[in-house]
Amino acid sequence: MKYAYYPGCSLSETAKEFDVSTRKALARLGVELAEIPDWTCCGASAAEAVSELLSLALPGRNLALAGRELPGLDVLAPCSACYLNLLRVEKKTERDPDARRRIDEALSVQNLALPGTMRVRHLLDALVNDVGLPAIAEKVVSPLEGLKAAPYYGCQILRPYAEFDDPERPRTMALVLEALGAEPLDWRLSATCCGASLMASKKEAALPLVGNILRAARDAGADVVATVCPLCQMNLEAYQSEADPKGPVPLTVAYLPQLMGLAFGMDPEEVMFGKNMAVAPGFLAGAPALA
Amino acid sequence: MTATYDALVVGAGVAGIRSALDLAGTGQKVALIDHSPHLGGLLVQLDKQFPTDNCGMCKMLPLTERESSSQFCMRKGLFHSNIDILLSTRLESLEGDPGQFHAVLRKHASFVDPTRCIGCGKCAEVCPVEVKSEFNAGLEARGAAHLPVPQAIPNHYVVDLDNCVRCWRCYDACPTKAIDFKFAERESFNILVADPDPQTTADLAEWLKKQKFPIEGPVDGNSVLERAAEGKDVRLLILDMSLSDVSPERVLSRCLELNARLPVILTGTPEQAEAARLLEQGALAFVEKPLDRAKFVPWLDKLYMRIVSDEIIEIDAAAVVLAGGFSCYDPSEVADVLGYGRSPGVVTSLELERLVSSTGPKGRGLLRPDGRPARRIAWLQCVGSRDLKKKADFCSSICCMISIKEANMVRRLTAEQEGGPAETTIFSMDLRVFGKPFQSYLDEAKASGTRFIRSRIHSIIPDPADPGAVRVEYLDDAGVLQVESFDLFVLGVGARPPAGMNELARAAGIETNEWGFCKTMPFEPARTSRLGVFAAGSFSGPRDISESLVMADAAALGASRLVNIYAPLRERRPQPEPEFRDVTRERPRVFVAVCSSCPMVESRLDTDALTRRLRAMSGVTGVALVDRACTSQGWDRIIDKAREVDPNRVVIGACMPYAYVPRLHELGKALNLNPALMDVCDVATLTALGGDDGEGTDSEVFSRLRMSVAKLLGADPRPTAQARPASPVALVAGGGLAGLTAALAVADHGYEVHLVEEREELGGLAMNIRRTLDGEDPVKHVELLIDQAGKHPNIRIHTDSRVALHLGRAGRFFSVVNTPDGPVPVEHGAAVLATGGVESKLYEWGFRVHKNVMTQQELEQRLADGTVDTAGLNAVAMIQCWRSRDEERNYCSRVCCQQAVKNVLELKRRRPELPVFVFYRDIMTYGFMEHFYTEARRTGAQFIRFSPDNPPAMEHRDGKTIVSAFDPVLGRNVEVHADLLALASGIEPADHSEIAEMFGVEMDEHGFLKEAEYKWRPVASTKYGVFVCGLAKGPANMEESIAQAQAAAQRAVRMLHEKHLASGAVVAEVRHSLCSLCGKCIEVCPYEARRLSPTMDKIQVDELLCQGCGSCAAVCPNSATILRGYSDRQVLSVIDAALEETV
Amino acid sequence: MATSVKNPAPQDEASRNLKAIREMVAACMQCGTCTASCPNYPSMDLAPRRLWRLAVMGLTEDIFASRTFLLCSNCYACTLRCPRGLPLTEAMAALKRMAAARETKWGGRKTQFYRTFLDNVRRWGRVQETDMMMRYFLDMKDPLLPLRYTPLGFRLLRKGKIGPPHSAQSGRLAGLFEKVKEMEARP
Amino acid sequence: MATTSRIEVRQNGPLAAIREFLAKVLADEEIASVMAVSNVRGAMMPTVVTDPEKLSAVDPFAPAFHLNAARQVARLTRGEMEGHMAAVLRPCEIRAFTELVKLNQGSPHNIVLIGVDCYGAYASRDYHAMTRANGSKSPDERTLEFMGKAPSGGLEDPAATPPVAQACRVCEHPSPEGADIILGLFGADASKEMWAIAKTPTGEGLLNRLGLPDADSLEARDRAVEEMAARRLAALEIMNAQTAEKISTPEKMADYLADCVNCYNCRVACPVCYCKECVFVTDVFEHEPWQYQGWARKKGALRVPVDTMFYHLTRLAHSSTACVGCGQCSNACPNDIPVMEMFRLVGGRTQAAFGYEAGRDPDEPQPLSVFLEKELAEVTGGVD
Repeated sequence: MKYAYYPGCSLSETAKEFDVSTRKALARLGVELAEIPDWTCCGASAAEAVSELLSLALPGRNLALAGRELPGLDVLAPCSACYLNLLRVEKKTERDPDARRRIDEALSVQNLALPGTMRVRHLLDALVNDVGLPAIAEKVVSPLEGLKAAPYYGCQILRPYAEFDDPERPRTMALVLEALGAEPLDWRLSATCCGASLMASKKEAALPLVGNILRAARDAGADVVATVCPLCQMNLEAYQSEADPKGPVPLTVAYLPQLMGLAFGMDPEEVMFGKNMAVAPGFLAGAPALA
Repeated sequence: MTATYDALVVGAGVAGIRSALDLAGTGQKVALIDHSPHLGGLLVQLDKQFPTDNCGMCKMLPLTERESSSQFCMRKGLFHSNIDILLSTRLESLEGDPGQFHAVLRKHASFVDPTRCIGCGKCAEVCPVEVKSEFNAGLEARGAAHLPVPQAIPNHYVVDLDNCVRCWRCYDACPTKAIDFKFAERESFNILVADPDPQTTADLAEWLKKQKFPIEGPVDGNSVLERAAEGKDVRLLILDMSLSDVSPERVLSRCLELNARLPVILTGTPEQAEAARLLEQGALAFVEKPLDRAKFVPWLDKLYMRIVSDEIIEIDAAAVVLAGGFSCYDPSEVADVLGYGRSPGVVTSLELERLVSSTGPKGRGLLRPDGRPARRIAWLQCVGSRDLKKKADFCSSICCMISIKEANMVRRLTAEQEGGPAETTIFSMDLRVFGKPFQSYLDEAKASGTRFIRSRIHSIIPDPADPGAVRVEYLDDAGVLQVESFDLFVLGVGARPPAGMNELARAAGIETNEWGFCKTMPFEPARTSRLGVFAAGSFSGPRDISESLVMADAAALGASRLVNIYAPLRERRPQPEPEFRDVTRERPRVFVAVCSSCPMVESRLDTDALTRRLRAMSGVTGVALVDRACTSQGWDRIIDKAREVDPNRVVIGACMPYAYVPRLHELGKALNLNPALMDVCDVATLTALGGDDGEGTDSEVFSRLRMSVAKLLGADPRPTAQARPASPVALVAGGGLAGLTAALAVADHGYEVHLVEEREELGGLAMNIRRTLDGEDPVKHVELLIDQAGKHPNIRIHTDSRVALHLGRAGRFFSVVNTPDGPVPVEHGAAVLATGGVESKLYEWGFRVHKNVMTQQELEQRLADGTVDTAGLNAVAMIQCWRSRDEERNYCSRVCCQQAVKNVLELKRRRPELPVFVFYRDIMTYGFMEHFYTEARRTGAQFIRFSPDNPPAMEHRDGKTIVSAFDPVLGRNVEVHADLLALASGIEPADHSEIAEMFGVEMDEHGFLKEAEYKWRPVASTKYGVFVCGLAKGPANMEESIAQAQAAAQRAVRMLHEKHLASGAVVAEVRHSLCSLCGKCIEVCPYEARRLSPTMDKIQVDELLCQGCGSCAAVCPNSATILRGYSDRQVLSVIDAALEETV
Repeated sequence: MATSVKNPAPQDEASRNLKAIREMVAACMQCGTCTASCPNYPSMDLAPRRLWRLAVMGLTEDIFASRTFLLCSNCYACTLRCPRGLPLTEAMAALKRMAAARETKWGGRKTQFYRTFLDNVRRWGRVQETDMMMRYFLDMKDPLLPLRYTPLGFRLLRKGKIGPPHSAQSGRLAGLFEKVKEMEARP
Repeated sequence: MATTSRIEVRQNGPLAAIREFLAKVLADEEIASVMAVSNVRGAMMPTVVTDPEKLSAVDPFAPAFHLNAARQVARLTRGEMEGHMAAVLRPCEIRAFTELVKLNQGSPHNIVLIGVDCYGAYASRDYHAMTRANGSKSPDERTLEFMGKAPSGGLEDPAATPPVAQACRVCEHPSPEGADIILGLFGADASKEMWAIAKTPTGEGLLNRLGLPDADSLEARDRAVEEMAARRLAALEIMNAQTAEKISTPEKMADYLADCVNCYNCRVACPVCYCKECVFVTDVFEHEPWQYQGWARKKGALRVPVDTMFYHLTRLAHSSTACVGCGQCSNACPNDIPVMEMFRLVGGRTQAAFGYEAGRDPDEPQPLSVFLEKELAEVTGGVD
């Protein structure tokens, strides 16, 4: 199993732990990741707000690179925004030949062109549908027993393209958590917005959203909120005291592959728990698997 | 053997029943089938209907055959000598042409012998299976052995094999051995295994040892072929794909050639892909190898039971009516956020109907999931309707009214609770109350306290503060986000094509439309894409009961027209009217025949003592025990014994009175005795119910038989009077679309029709319409009708004429038509009033003062004839509901929104950038017209909602009209400077006062001709024998008018068909010498069959209208009014007989 | 907001530019599902339903006077739930683009974040978050703004999550940005 | 109604005054006849008077009540009539007539109802005993004597010799509210004056034409009516309680009716039993000999006549909603069965169940002729 890997900007800077844990967890599952050489920013949510063509050309460049350098491989993106931007190119060009023509024209300045077929995958999609739950369970050496994990999916891996999960009531991450031996919680805000980049541009609008999510997770009895998006992770871990000042202790927020690493018997430092900004005291010592 | 029918009706819901009754009523033999094990379709689950808030299905009783069925509740069943009912039966294929269809039906076995089942319920008690009860909408569990609906008559348990776990407990528990799983026949069910691998045969032999199936094999392909050719008895062939000497394909095709019904099971590895092809060629199933014993054995055993128990029935029919109904959208089938299936407080509208029903799930009722009373109940409209995401760019038409009705039901049910009725809230976008009485129904609901909120709730979540409740957020009209909690949230689920629609469409060879409903032809709303196959009810689109029945009548008319054309091809023997001897002067001689084969009779009844006691009864001259009375031999024995006794009264004690009643006619013929002097008494149920030890059974049975004897002793032996046949002529008043359609339809049945039109030209209002929303040309259609009517040998057209005199009663009317050539007298049996309506023209808002103001219809015409040039326009405004749905005309004109959408699309087609503004209250694009509304929105036309208390204001300045109105979405006023203003003026009734008085029919509060009953008798006027259709009855679009006209024609044909205008045997009569003329009986008669004579000295009963319900007899203090067949003496002596055995 | 709208959908240039957006949302039936689904509705000055109504009516100035569309966090909840299947999140993005274009032309800082972000991308090839935020604060010309993010900055620094820009892909995208600009300038 | 006139009583006493008043009525151009109780051959019977001379025998205040004249009034008004008839009636007669009108048995159109303030009357048996014992008194004297005693309420004491009939003792409707004109006695000094009170436009028209002097305040009468009604209601409650106990089970009821001989007098006397022919005398109850034998066999001993209980129950079913409590049933019973008591109890309860009161309002439909969805909630549990 091999993918063209697109880590995206966040994973190479503020979310290094996501990148590292993803690589390690997938390696343990026998999945090979070939990083797209010379990849550049996908435009995040900003490009779309400035130029439509740019919002397609930026991710298009990366797909073109993948197509040229790593032909035939599905492109795997762990970050939600990157995933959606790349996927949008795949979807738009499928039904709109004019869009493809325009992207190709823009890319032509770098002597690049979109490959004939593209297949963009998200980490969760790959885990559940390619690797499969039994294979994950098989690698578990320290089951996360008794760990109440609130899966948090965010938005853009679910919507607008419902590729691999229910856009309102997703369940794939819960399945993975279950395979890790944890107890996934069925809580109502697992797919609601965390405010995304509004946290940077309109903080006062985003904070209540984060507060709601944290409270709901706590109310559901979560020991940890599991994420698959650097922006979600950042919003949920870095603003806890501002968004939910009444929250008693930090609520642990961790990337799913970090939890996978723990269940696979890796040392917390191996999956860079040191970089997490919200880890409840004793979290890593609490559950047997985390001891 | 192939049975021959005139028509096959598929679907026995209310529309199918109606079509079947229509056809049966005109003497046609009908096969009525339904895939479910009960009659009545969805309606068995609904107790009350809008807008009357009661059931009212009994209003259709006049269509049944009352003499032979003593039927009193249409929800309980259907009995008609011309209708054969086949339940659990599906249409498999339909070959042939109109007039000569050949249908193959598959009747799924219920495994319960209805002649033996006594409804004791023991099978259901012991059944370990728990599956969702269909009847209670999944709110309750049922066993595999279960009673499909509680109220049917006859009502037998059935075994649902698909869910059966083969424990056979029901078989053991059945006291009458009514359940038959064909255990004994297994030994002769030869299974031939053609598999080169000998292990397969060995395995099967081992696995199926217990079942004792004879297994033979392994055999090679050639020997299979040999055996098939020899006609050896092989009941099932297991054919492995690896067969090598002959290809499996060849084996299969050859075997099926020799025996088309041979069940062949393919086995093989999953990779053997050619299996799929063989399945298409007629193999029954493909089973993957290696065979899994735990799965294969039960599967094969069930397959065996199906093979030997299911019936294939082949029938010939001249025409087919499809009445497959619709199914309710399942909100759990797609990912959804409405909490359905997650929050128990979220239910569908169908589930709510069950929750408030007295036969609803036990222990539920109107409670919150936590058991507290539900005090705050909300409905959400458009769940699965008007939703492109759910592939439903249509409006389900009925849900708004259903929710209002349910709110009424809830309020009534909770009225006595502390704090008064529960709070009811309906969330909707447009409230589609487009039926004639619907607006006032809505007004009443508002007045009674139901809240209506314009919002489409997007998600329903558990209330964090109150775990038993759910919470919603919505935007109110001011754009403010509101948060509210409810105890129950009802999803007003939309309509979907019926389950199994694709299979049915394929079997019937019909096309479906974009949304999966049956496709119908322009201007022929009941015609499907296949000639001779008609669509009734909601099969071609969601409709309420009233319109479904109209469509059922129209479909029946189409079918009967066809049958009529092909009638000469078929042998049709008119049944001679039997005449019975007059036994008035004879002393009563009662013959009692008791069937001794009823399952429990022998074990529980002392038959000798019974015979003795019966013989001792005064008036009883003969008693006989008859073996198996239900068989024809048994029946012959009854006749023989009766001949010996020569009785003038006959009592038959057996099971299933309803099954025997029709046979009494036979007996009547054999004994030359009026069947009214015979009675069937159910002794089977009594014997079964008499407790485990049969204690008291003897006296119960005796008492019951004694009651029957007493009843017959008191029966009035006078023969019923014979009446004259109906005049085979119809008078149709009104020569517009509806009148022409009705006239042609009646005339095609061979009856003479007088078509009377006031104006000099035929055609009516439809001639003003240039194009329908679907793009059809109405004028061409109407011109065709005019041409056909002109050439029709049975139609006499009187234009420039009026009906000047109308006398008589149903079947025998006499009218005079004043024509330019002088008066023409017409004796006719029925009349159809299609006197039309008018586009209302009210001279306000600048209409007729400013030349840029016109009605929508004028706009359409002027766009067509070029007098409005779109190039010169800068903006167009339209105002809907101009004088509709207000105090003065409190009904929706229903066509105006369609008209507006049509004009918007036309304007936008010509000039896409032209600003068009539509001011509206609710857009009433019900049904598939919603699609055009979506289109109109898409063109960029702006729809601005106004509320009736703040209507748009208007001002005329410099040749422009300035319309201003408050836009609730924007929260401010919008001012439109329009070059052209189109007003949706609505439909008004023509002046019907003269025609109403002449024909003695009533007008409703709006001035339209009133229906006898809006829901159940939608084209009958308040006078029997006079029918109404088209705009005369209320606003309708062309398709609807056509359907109504055909329905009215159907009713008229049925009336004209009457060979004798006799009424049922059970009708009321007045003994004038006793009558004090107090008039109480007139007031209580629900069928308006009674009146004071014009000379004021007699109460008269219209025997055709009288349904024998007995209300009059109950209210009459001194039995001056009596019910024929139920005299006081008779009833008193029956009571007496019943009490005889008590202390 | 003005009390009355005269002649909705005027034929001026600005509203012509809205044409694409109008077409996207034309089939709207004002059911309000979008607003009720929007997580950021409480912070918005105009309900999305009303925003679409303004768009349909071509009331450009009202739209751009509001910050509703800037508060769209691209969660796609409205797009998912709209019973008419309208691409509402895309329409929001289109409004953001229009606003950005207007601000480039006439000034304004509402869309500054997006522009700063992309500028960062153009410069570095991959986003350099420290650099990007610093520039954003500068561009916003709001002395208090950085203070709101200072604690976070320290924490990020402490966790080693931010650092000086990497320059490996620096300038890699300049040509692409130019080309896109050129293509978009075509009539 | 505005018009209240004074009928002056001069030395010839109230009877002369009322005869004079009726003479004026009869003289009115619209009035063709006067119906009132007269002394006919020594008996007090309703008469239709057209000759003013004959008014000398009229005595609407006589304490005799041999029949409820509602049936006769109904018969007289059913169909075409020449001119109007003024009928002087007791309150219970007017109320019974109202019921009969609802049943299409009579017409209110050509009749002027003159109701008398009713102190009640003696049971026929008592009245006859009194006349026999006191033969020397003239009928007028007896009436005047009664009018003297009655206002105190003393005649309502069961110990009085004799008291007024039981039905009158529990009659809560002494004032003829349904009349066009009330002949007011209550609270008046009958030796000085009486009142004629118009209650309807018809009554007012007639009264105005009679040219009588206006009356002063009617306060005294209102007070008297109130007191009487209260007194009688109290008596009614006691009577109902006693009756309820007596017929609380079928067994007890059979005892109650044990003396009934199926003479059906009560039915004949009942003003609201309006059937042309009672079902109990039709073929319905012509039983066959073998039926009697069968019943006898079953019970061992069969009381004949049969159907006694059935008869009374049927009459309760048919007539209790229309019962006005006039007491003629008891008056007619040869064996002193307290039929009235039973009807007042059952009738009171059935009427209350439907919110109905017999004779109260001509426009109030009879309970069984209308169907209200929510009625009898206590029976249906409020669920239909």
